[in-house]
Amino acid sequence: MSRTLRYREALREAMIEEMERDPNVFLMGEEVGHYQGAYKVTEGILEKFGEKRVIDTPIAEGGFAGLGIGAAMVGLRPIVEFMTWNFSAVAFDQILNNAAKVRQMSGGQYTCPIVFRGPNASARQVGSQHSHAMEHFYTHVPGLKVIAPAFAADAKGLMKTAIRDNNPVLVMESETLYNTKGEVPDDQGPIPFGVANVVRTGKDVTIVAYSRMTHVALEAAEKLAKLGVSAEVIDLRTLRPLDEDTIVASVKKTHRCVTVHEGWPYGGVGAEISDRVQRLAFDYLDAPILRVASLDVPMPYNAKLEQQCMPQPERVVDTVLRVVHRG
Amino acid sequence: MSRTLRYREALREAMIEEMERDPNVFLMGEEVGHYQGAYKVTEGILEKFGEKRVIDTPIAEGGFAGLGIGAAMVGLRPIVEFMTWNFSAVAFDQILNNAAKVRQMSGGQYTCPIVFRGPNASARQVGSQHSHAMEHFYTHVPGLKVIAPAFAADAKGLMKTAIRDNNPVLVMESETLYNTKGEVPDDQGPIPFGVANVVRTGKDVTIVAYSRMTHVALEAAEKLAKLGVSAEVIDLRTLRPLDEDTIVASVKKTHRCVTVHEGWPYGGVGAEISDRVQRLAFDYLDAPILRVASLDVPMPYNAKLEQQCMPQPERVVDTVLRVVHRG
Amino acid sequence: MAHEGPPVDTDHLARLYRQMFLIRRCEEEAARAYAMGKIGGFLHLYIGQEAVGVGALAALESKDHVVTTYRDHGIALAKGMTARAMMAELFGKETGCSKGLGGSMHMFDAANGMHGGYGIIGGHIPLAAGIAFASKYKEDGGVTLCFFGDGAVPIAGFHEGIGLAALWKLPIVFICENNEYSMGTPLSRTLPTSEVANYARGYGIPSDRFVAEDVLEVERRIGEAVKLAREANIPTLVEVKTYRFRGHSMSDPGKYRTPEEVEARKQRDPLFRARTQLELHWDMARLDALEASVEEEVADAVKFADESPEPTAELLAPTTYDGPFAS
Amino acid sequence: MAHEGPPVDTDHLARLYRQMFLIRRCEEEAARAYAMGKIGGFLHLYIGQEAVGVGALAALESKDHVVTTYRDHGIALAKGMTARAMMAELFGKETGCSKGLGGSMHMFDAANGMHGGYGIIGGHIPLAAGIAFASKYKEDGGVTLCFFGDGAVPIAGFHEGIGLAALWKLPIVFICENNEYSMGTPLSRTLPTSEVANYARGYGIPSDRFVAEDVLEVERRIGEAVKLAREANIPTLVEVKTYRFRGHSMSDPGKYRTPEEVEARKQRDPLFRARTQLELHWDMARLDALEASVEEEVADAVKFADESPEPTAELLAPTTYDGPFAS
Ligand SMILES: Cc1ncc(C[n+]2csc(CCOP(=O)(O)OP(=O)(O)O)c2C)c(N)n1
Ligand SMILES: Cc1ncc(C[n+]2csc(CCOP(=O)(O)OP(=O)(O)O)c2C)c(N)n1
Ligand SMILES: [Mg+2]
Ligand SMILES: [Mg+2]
Repeated sequence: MSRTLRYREALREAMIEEMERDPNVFLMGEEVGHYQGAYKVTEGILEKFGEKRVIDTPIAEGGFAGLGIGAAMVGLRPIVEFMTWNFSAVAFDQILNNAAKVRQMSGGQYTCPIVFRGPNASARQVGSQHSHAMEHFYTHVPGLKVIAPAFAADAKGLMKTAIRDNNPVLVMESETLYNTKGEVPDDQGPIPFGVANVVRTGKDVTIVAYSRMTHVALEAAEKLAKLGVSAEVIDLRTLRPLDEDTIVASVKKTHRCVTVHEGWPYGGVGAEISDRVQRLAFDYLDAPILRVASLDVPMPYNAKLEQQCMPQPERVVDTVLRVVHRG
Repeated sequence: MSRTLRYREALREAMIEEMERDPNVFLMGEEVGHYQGAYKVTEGILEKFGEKRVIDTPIAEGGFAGLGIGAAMVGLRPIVEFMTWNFSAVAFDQILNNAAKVRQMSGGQYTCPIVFRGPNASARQVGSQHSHAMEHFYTHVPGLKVIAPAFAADAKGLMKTAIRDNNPVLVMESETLYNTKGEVPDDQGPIPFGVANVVRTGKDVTIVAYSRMTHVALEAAEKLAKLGVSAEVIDLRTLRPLDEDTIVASVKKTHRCVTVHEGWPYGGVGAEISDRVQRLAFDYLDAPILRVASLDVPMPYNAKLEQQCMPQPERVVDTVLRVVHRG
Repeated sequence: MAHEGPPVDTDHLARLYRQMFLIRRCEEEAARAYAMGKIGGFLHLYIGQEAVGVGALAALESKDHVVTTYRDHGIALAKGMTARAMMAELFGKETGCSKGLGGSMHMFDAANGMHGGYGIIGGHIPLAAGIAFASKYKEDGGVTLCFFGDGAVPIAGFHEGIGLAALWKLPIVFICENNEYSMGTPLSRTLPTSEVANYARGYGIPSDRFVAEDVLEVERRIGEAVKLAREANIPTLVEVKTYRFRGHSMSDPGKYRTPEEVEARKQRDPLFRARTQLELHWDMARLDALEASVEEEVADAVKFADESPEPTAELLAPTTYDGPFAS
Repeated sequence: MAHEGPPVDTDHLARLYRQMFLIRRCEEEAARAYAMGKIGGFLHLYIGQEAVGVGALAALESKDHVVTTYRDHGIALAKGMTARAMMAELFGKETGCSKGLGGSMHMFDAANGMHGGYGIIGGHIPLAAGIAFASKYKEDGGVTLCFFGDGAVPIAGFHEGIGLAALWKLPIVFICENNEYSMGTPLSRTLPTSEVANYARGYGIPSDRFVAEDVLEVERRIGEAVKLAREANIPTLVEVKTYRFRGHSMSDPGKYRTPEEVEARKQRDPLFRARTQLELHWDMARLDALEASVEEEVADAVKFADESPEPTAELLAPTTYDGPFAS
């Protein structure tokens, strides 16, 4: 049995169920409580669990991220919301130097079971300081795990896994996905990290995407089908660990690969996938791996330019056609 | 005519010459003045230019990085020293959101001529919080330029270019290079960004490196020569802009490529080079591009483990042999 | 109600009233345009707080500088930006102050000393210190005003920015626009005490604290701090109590305040108070003419914004870098 | 010199003296080992400041917590870490408290409530607030002491950490070890006023300020703050004036202080003072025996460290992640 849930509701359910399951799980962030969440992901949670476990914070991301890490070191399991991931830039040091490292630099004495979550990447016309795809900074860092669900069921299952994980897990949500609906099994349990989903099978090319870009990739695949190109679409779901097996198996079948993500190209997740695919499927590739990313500029405010900067189905189609028609 | 200079002296000369040339250039950072620099790069500069232009800062990297950006917006040309690049993590937001963006978000009204500089990557046994190769975070960001000289002459010439550039430039130095000596032409002028150097010619494989890893690559090339493998070594010098033409031309000749850098593999500069090379020289590649990076773990303190985590000539040799013997 | 103290310079009061009224009307029209979909992203209105920006900026000379947050339209207009440039920016047009790339949160007008418009809470405060630093360095006698909300007090930038300005004696005035809320959170849940001005004690700088009901009083009080900055390089922390009549941004239903609370504050609208004061000296016809001229200016700005062309993609590269692109 | 106030508990004083002496001797031996190349990286000695850590920790119960900076050996020993575990860590051995992965700056002893040992100035202060938060959440009556240097006062972590603790009334004591210098920079060039304790005013929390000459006085004064924290969840900012007799780290020549200044402070060595006090009550033989037992303990620790095995690479993965590796 399943129900249709919005992506935001799926996330909320996961948090509620895990908070019911474990009294050490608590939630904190700006406006998560009384205001019901800036994007209403945490709606009703304060009423359910009270001010002890649902904590509105002042604007001090470095401070409350660090506070969460300290609490996690001594047995609590914080869920820290960044109102958006953009604001994690002021907490960067805490995530890089404390969350990711305290286990190693203590010789393994501590676990740091903390979840950082919030909407990531572009929203709509929020301009250059509010449109960052921050996963490209964090996937680089050993000690962290990074997930980026595209569908409601995955949002729920992966969030549950994140909360139960004993390591810092960064959950990249998307403002533009919060309202999308999906089927979620009634008994949706934790979904293991590091397992990508083939969300559309095909034989001519592998398109690798995640988060909102999975939907863009699927749309592109529809268009490509009309052009006689059969695209396989992989939804990564988790970025670190990266399920290279699923990607490589697909590329060995299709012989071509295109990656799609928001955020800049240089050293992004797309570059990492290029590196792995050419390394692990070298003899199977019939064309270079191409990536579709945001343009290599800060995000402009103007609506048309913003759309132009972000990956669109058309750009994915064009890129796929380039690798498919290469010979 | 040329002189033998240490890398640190070359950097210092560049700063002194540019400060003499332009009264708007000033230097600030922790211990840069009275203490003569934590690593003595700025030795004697306070005595030469006085406290107005050589400013010891409190420990507040976010604050003084931001202060420098503001000063740059209205006509000054700050050189901001991070005692080490590790500490830039607390100034990450300033670099990402202000330095890199103020020009674009103002519609091009401002330039931001600021240099951020300091030693980067591992020193010796300074542990997990003090051994970051931070370039992998910053090369991702449009609006920034990132350079990483390996030799004294380049250090001088590129630093001069950095100070004259109207954009934020991040200079990645190396504590382990400061004492190394090199020939520096007496009239060493600015060296253009985006031009890599082939520091050793060869025909069997292209090794791409920068900063201290250029020396590791050269050492590996020596060893490889004894094994009958002729390696071409490219010293990138600048990471953003990246001189893909020089890399690609070399790979078209050697048909094989190995990248070497400190810092973690996921989405690092090596991943970016893999992406570009397989894209731009696809038909010329006889083997996958392999990367030699620091191991994917926080840097341990123990000396042997630290060495094991960092790229060593032996690991470069082994990796090259894998691509060369592939067929 | 007779006026106490020195006689009012009626022309001056009229100028300030005109500015306040212009801001009010521009923003009301912006809100309408937003509802019609002509403006996107975030739109944070200054309505209710105009007396702070207008009064404070009246205390400046034209060579002086200002920096503020995302709630920046009023400050921009008060610093001399045209209604056309402001409105066109909101409409995302090329004729906007930031060429349509910045949007509501990033109003810049370099020629008028309006140096932005920033979206990361606290991040602009060190920048402002840097602009003041440049004035002192260049000995040009300039003073910088730095505005921020009560919500910025807990975060790094506030403390690091004020700390450096206090240590280095920079010509700057820090103005906290305490409107009692950061988004939906009242001050009592973000700060441990109710007095922002108290923070000056740690830094050993003077402070001031008052309610912004009378725009002339704001001018006078900020004027004192400006004088200290200009003549003695002494920074001041000024807490100005104010109130926003609208939601935090257009998407905020504002349930955290009762209609009664908002209504009571509207009764003490400083704009209304200034008008009443003016009525004592001016006849209605003259006031009507002044207001009609504002209506005309606003209508013209909206028309101008509406009819202006959109920016094109050619703008993206040259606003990302000055000079050649670095990728 | 007769003792004023309540009669001294001689056994207690002897315990504290023993701890101080143990720290002193351990560090002297560490300095020797450093010169012999058995210890690498940074080594920041606590010599001269022992009375602060020993006195403060004497005010705790064993269930309480402590967090400090990279100058952490003394605090670790005072919190119950064995000299063996401490020395072996410095030697980079697997038997070290952090298995040789952390080194001098990262001393951890979870079982004893010694939660590190951090290298980024200010970064650990929010962490400490998080540990105090957990005590309050779990209602276990625990108190956290958070140590940091005068150099940390200008940076984000200090303000954000104290701000959250003050707002949320956390059971914590913030102890600034004001040794008058941050590296080579005297307080007068890093802080706008000479009193760190003043910062408490902004946060509305109590403060204290005294010179650490008498270890029992330190215990008493910190004890008052601990009581406030434990019984009323009121955090205190305590500024303890102290002095380090050695350079900042082993590589610091310390030219910024005159030999006379250092000598004058050594004359007031709190360790010596404690010994003198003890001499009033104990005969020499007893004191000699106590000191001999320390010498034995130190010699044993050095031998143990020297003979212990080095950690192996197998440790790296499981200390990076709990559970499966994520790459
Ligand atoms: C570092 C950071 N965190 C969070 C946000 C999201 N945010 C935008 S405005 C705001 C409230 C700010 O309140 P205040 O400073 O009082 O200014 P006001 O809106 O009242 O003018 C928040 C939390 C942000 N922009 N930057
Ligand atoms: C964010 C950051 N910036 C710079 C440094 C380099 N650094 C290490 S110790 C130190 C001086 C700290 O002085 P203080 O806080 O007074 O402590 P003390 O050494 O006197 O105990 C500096 C600048 C650092 N570790 N972290
Ligand atoms: Mg506010
Ligand atoms: Mg100190």
